[in-house]
Amino acid sequence: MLSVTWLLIAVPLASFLVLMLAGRRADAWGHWLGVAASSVVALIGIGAFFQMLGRDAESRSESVRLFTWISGGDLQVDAGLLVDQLSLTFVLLVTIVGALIHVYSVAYMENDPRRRMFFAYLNLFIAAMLLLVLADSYLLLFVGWEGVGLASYLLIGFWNHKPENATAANKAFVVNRTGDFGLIVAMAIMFTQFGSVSFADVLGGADGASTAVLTAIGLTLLLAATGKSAQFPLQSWLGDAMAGPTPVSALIHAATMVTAGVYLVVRSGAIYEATDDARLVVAIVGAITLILGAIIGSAKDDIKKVLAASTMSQIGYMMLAAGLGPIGYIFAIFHLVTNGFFKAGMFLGAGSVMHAMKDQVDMRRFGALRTAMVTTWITFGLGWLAILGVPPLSGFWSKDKIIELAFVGEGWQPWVFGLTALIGAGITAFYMSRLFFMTFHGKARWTDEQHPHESPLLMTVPMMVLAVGSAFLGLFLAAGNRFQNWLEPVTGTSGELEPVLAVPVLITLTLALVAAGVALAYWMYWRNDVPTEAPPPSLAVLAARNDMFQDSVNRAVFQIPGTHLTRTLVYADAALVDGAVNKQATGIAAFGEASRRFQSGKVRSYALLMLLGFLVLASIIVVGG
Amino acid sequence: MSPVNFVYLAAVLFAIGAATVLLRRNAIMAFMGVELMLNAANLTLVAFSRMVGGIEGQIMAFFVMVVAAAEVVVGLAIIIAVSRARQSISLDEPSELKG
Amino acid sequence: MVSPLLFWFVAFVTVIPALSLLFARKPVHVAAAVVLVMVGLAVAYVALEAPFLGAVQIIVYTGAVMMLFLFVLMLVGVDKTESLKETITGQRWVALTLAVGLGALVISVVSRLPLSVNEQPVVGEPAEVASWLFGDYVLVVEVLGFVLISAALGALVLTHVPRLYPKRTQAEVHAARIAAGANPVNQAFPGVYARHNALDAPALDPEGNPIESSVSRVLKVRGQTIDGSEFKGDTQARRRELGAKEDDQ
Amino acid sequence: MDILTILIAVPAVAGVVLLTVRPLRAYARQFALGVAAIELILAVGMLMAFDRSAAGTIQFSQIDSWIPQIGASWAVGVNGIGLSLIMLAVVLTPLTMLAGWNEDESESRRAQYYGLMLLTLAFTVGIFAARDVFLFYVLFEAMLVPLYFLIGSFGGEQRRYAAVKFLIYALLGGLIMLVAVIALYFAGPGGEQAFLTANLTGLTYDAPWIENLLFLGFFIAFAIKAPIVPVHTWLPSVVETARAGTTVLLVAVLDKVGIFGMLTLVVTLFPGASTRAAPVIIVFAVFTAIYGALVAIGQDNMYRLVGFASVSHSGVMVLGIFAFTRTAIEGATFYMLSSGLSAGALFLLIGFLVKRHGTASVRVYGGLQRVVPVFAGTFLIVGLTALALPGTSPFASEIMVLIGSYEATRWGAIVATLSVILAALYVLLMYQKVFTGPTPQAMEPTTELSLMERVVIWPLIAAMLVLGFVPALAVDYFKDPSAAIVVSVEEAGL
Repeated sequence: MLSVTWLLIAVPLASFLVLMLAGRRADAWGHWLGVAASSVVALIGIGAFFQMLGRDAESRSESVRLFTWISGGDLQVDAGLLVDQLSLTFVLLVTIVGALIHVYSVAYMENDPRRRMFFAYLNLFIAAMLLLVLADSYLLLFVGWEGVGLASYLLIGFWNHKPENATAANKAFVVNRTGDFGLIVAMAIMFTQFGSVSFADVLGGADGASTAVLTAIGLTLLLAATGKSAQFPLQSWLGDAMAGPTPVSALIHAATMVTAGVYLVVRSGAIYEATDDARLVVAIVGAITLILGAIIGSAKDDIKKVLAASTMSQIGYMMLAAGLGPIGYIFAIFHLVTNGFFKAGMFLGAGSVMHAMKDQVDMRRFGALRTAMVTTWITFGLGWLAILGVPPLSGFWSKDKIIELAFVGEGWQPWVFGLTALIGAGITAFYMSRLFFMTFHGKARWTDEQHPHESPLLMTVPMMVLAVGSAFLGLFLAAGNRFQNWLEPVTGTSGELEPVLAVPVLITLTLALVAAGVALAYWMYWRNDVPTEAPPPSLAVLAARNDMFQDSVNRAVFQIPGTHLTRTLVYADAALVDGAVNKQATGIAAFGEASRRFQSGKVRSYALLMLLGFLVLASIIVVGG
Repeated sequence: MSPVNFVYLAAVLFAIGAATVLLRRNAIMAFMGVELMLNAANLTLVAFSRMVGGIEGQIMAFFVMVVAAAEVVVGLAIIIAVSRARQSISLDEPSELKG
Repeated sequence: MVSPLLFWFVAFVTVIPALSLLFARKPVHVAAAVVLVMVGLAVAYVALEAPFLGAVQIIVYTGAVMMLFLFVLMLVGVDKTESLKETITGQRWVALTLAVGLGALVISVVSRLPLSVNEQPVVGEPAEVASWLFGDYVLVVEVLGFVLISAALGALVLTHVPRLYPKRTQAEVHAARIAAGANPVNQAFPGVYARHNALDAPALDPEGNPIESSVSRVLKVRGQTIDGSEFKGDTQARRRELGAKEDDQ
Repeated sequence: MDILTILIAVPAVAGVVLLTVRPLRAYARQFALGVAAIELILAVGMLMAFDRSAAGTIQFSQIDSWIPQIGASWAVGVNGIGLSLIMLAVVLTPLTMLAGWNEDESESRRAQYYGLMLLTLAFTVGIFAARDVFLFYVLFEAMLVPLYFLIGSFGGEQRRYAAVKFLIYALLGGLIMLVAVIALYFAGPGGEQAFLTANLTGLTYDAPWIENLLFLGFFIAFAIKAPIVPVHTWLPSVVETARAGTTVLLVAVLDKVGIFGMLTLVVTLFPGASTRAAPVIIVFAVFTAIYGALVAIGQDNMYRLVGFASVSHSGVMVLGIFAFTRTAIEGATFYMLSSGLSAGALFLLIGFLVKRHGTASVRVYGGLQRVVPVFAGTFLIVGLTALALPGTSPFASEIMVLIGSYEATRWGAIVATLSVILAALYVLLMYQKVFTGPTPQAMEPTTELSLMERVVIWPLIAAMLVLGFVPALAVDYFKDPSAAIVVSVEEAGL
């Protein structure tokens, strides 16, 4: 199976092309083609996984060289795939979650006339995402990296007849591009330093390079990661990206694409290993984002935006973990996988709710949906418990381990990171419970013409599968350190780590904080009535509702100066640069006008000038000669 | 007395001719100035011919005379044509050369 | 060598009339003065061992060119005098300075040259000149022939005034007159038959009244006509006689 | 006669015939397209015959005496770079002819337009093939004549202004270059082949300032053509008013003459001065890349927007050339090709839009994606190539330039990379304003991309994708020439 890994990319890409080129003829069966393509890649992925399991741990990594891609000057880049434990983990996550969401979308998008295009874009996304994780060089990774950005752009703007959706799509693409800038610069540095941009050469040569160079590479890669993974300070696009159809939010903006930044950092582990500064920055970025996302999530009333903020926050956890070294990588990826399941499950649940509530997203208009939508309630509830970290559900095994790891280290770092992660867990419990209670419990706040009903099987079955995953995947993978053993050959290991506080104490503390968060939410949003109009906010809530003013900051720092700059430049180009040219022309014309006075048309003046000229020349010759 | 004095004389005549061209507005007068300049040149040619001892200078002067005769014919014809068209032969008037 | 007396004579005869080009007001005077210059130059040529050229100078310049100038002067208005007032600012002084400068430059250049004078020059006798012209320079002479012919043709073309309208026939002239309201009948001629058959007397109509239009307008303006009516009485007297006779019959 | 001479002569003769022979006017389009097709076939034949393993040497070389008194020769020949640019010209010309097929105009004007296009093609091929500096100069200037009429006679209201501006700019550059060409003659070996580039390469100069001045003379002319800020202002005026076909030829092909000249004349003839000037030129190039992109963002007129975008791209190309690394130079050369295809396709698409609604102002448009999805999709794909999406040839070339020049100029490369972000802004903002949002009433009757239009655009897209996935198809032609340039610069630097 490993030798046909290229099919993983080729199949969905071919499906995308067929769906695009077939046009309206494919409207009848296009979505099933999309589902088939994603299912086939899921099967190939699973096949490859079992084939790899059959090998020794050492020989599980395999490179597949496809063809020479760019061969320009000293830059030689092959299109090649790197299949190892890390990339295969992602392949499984992407293909399985992807296939489930494809199935879900068949029902969710049933009434959309452009359903075929939707599936085409989803397939494009799958292809690009798999290219991203399977690439064996940074440059090829970049192709997938921008490819998922493109798919994300297309899907966020899927309903682009609404101007705000089109703007959101643009915003996502441009912010991502800002991150990509970092990746390009990183590749430039790598090429200058190592003469290559393939993982093998760069990561293999990292030992011999100077720390300054590696720090520069680390920081620029981090910039790329923050863009793609919606980390501080490039987090602003994710909330707006919820304008896309909900399955997209589930697949791209929760489970897979946004985690690519974590993948990039983990994949470049060898570089971060060698540079403490860059690693520290990664951890700081993660810590900031996890708190930021949690706070924002607590104040939003839009169910999808709460989940988006939650995604940001959870990826913050992963980043924080990735900033902690090899053992952190493993749990970053572990959390990434579990988060992929329960977050996708919850997004699909949210989609199911919206489906039932005629696309209402305001949680203040929900309430008491438990009875109307039992399956959704159960599956969502499992996801909720999982993200809270309630044992023995998935989140407990991944997130709590990250909190533990955050307490590892010396000096101020364990205390700052650890407490941040700990407090983040409490806030997470609060806002996720708030979401859950506001939606499914309390009093019904919907209007009469809405008739909540359970979604069709095509939608609920994927939700059930994901819920099962949310519940038991963590336990399954954590048992006997399965996941750790699986990934260690790729990420390396950093031996036994001892947190500054004892592990049982940490677990107790975490659970206590989670319980407190749940209790607070219960008291505020289940026991008490929730007003259907948001109450006038306090300053803190206002800030959180406005995404901590990130858009205002962006507007003040980039957009408004940028707009002024471009306007000024446009004006200056016309008035100054072009103006200078025209001024010159005017000057020449004025000179001509002045010299016209000599051209009086009077023969005698001309004769006079001729004689003068002759005399001057002759004198020069006579005197000079 | 050396024939070179005739060259000086020719220089004086040439200067007078040039000044005439520059100063007189009447086209015929200016034209006469041109003729005077031509003659001054001829005088130079002949004087130098005498000094060198050959005859080529005289031949040259002869040619100048012939060409000058032709030139006078055409020039005066032009003056007549202009005077018919404009009722004037002042050099200051035809300002179509004005740029 | 040239006699100094001859040189100074030539100098005066040329320079002083030449100055009239600058200062004389009437073009005719100038033309006459330039004739004198040309003659002076002819003398100079002879003095410089170029007798043929001197003759040609007289023939061509005084005889042909300057006469042509005079003709043209007459054509364009011989009585015009030109104001010497300068119209272009600064032209006069700059021009004079430049002209003096030009002369000075040439003189200074020539005076600095080391010039020797050949003691045995070839004398420009007609035969000598002819042998050169029709020997070495025959091609040039032929070309000059073309030049002269072209110049002659050019002068013809330039002075030729094309007919602006086609020539009118007699019939057309007549028709135009009638159209303009002229009397198609012959006008009466002046003079009273057998009494005063001269141009100064108007003709008489059958009534015996004078026809004023028959007398030349010019004579009338000059007051050189006589009153036709004086013949009227005479005529009537005669008619009475005749009429009476007829009445008698 | 050699193939290159034929390639120059066929469109030149055909153009003159079309302009002069009256009965042909009724069939001007068919005739011109036929000639362009013959040209394309001939060029493809030449491409087949080209020995790729010796891409660095001049092939199909022909040197005949032309004006031996001043040492000018009719010397033509191509290496890999010249060949690929000739291919670009002969591919784009028939496509632009097809794109303007249904233009509503009188027969005589049509004949004039197509005749001028053929002449332009002839001069362009000649320039890319010229191996003689004097011949190059003559063609460089002669090209202005058909272009002047193409801009000045066909297009929008301001076309006369634009044409005169273009002419003055180009002539100014050309005359400065003429001075340098003459001076070069005296610096060179003289004789009957004094202007052959081969004879002028590797000269030693009495003093560095002589070489510097010569360098400057050539460089300014090419900088105007490229164009580089601040001598770029003719470009927006021209693209705003000229017909889409003219614009495509001008921006996609003829602007490349500037970059081509820098690469094959400036750097090759004056490697010493080029090295000395490189730091300054890189500053200008990087500034151009950013400035063009920023101004593009603020444009309302789509033609101007793409015009400024291509100004920005020229900045990147010049950066690549003057970084003097093999990767960057190959990237810059490849970028000429890619950006020519990309900008050409974009201009054609905007032309199609303008034909439907009569204006290039984005303010008028909106919500077209719902009405004409194929058009929108095609536009988006072409737009994505313009913002260098990975997998397209502009990306492969741009990344080569950026990565390759980092070694030579760290900050230059980093700042130039910012233009990548800005490219996303101007392309996507344009797409957003034109194709997304609610559909205004006036946009409802917009017609979908016609078959003819698809035939024009889709091959360009296909070419960009193929070259994006297998850049070697083109880059192999640039390897040896680029290596030679780097070697010559390194030798001069020692």
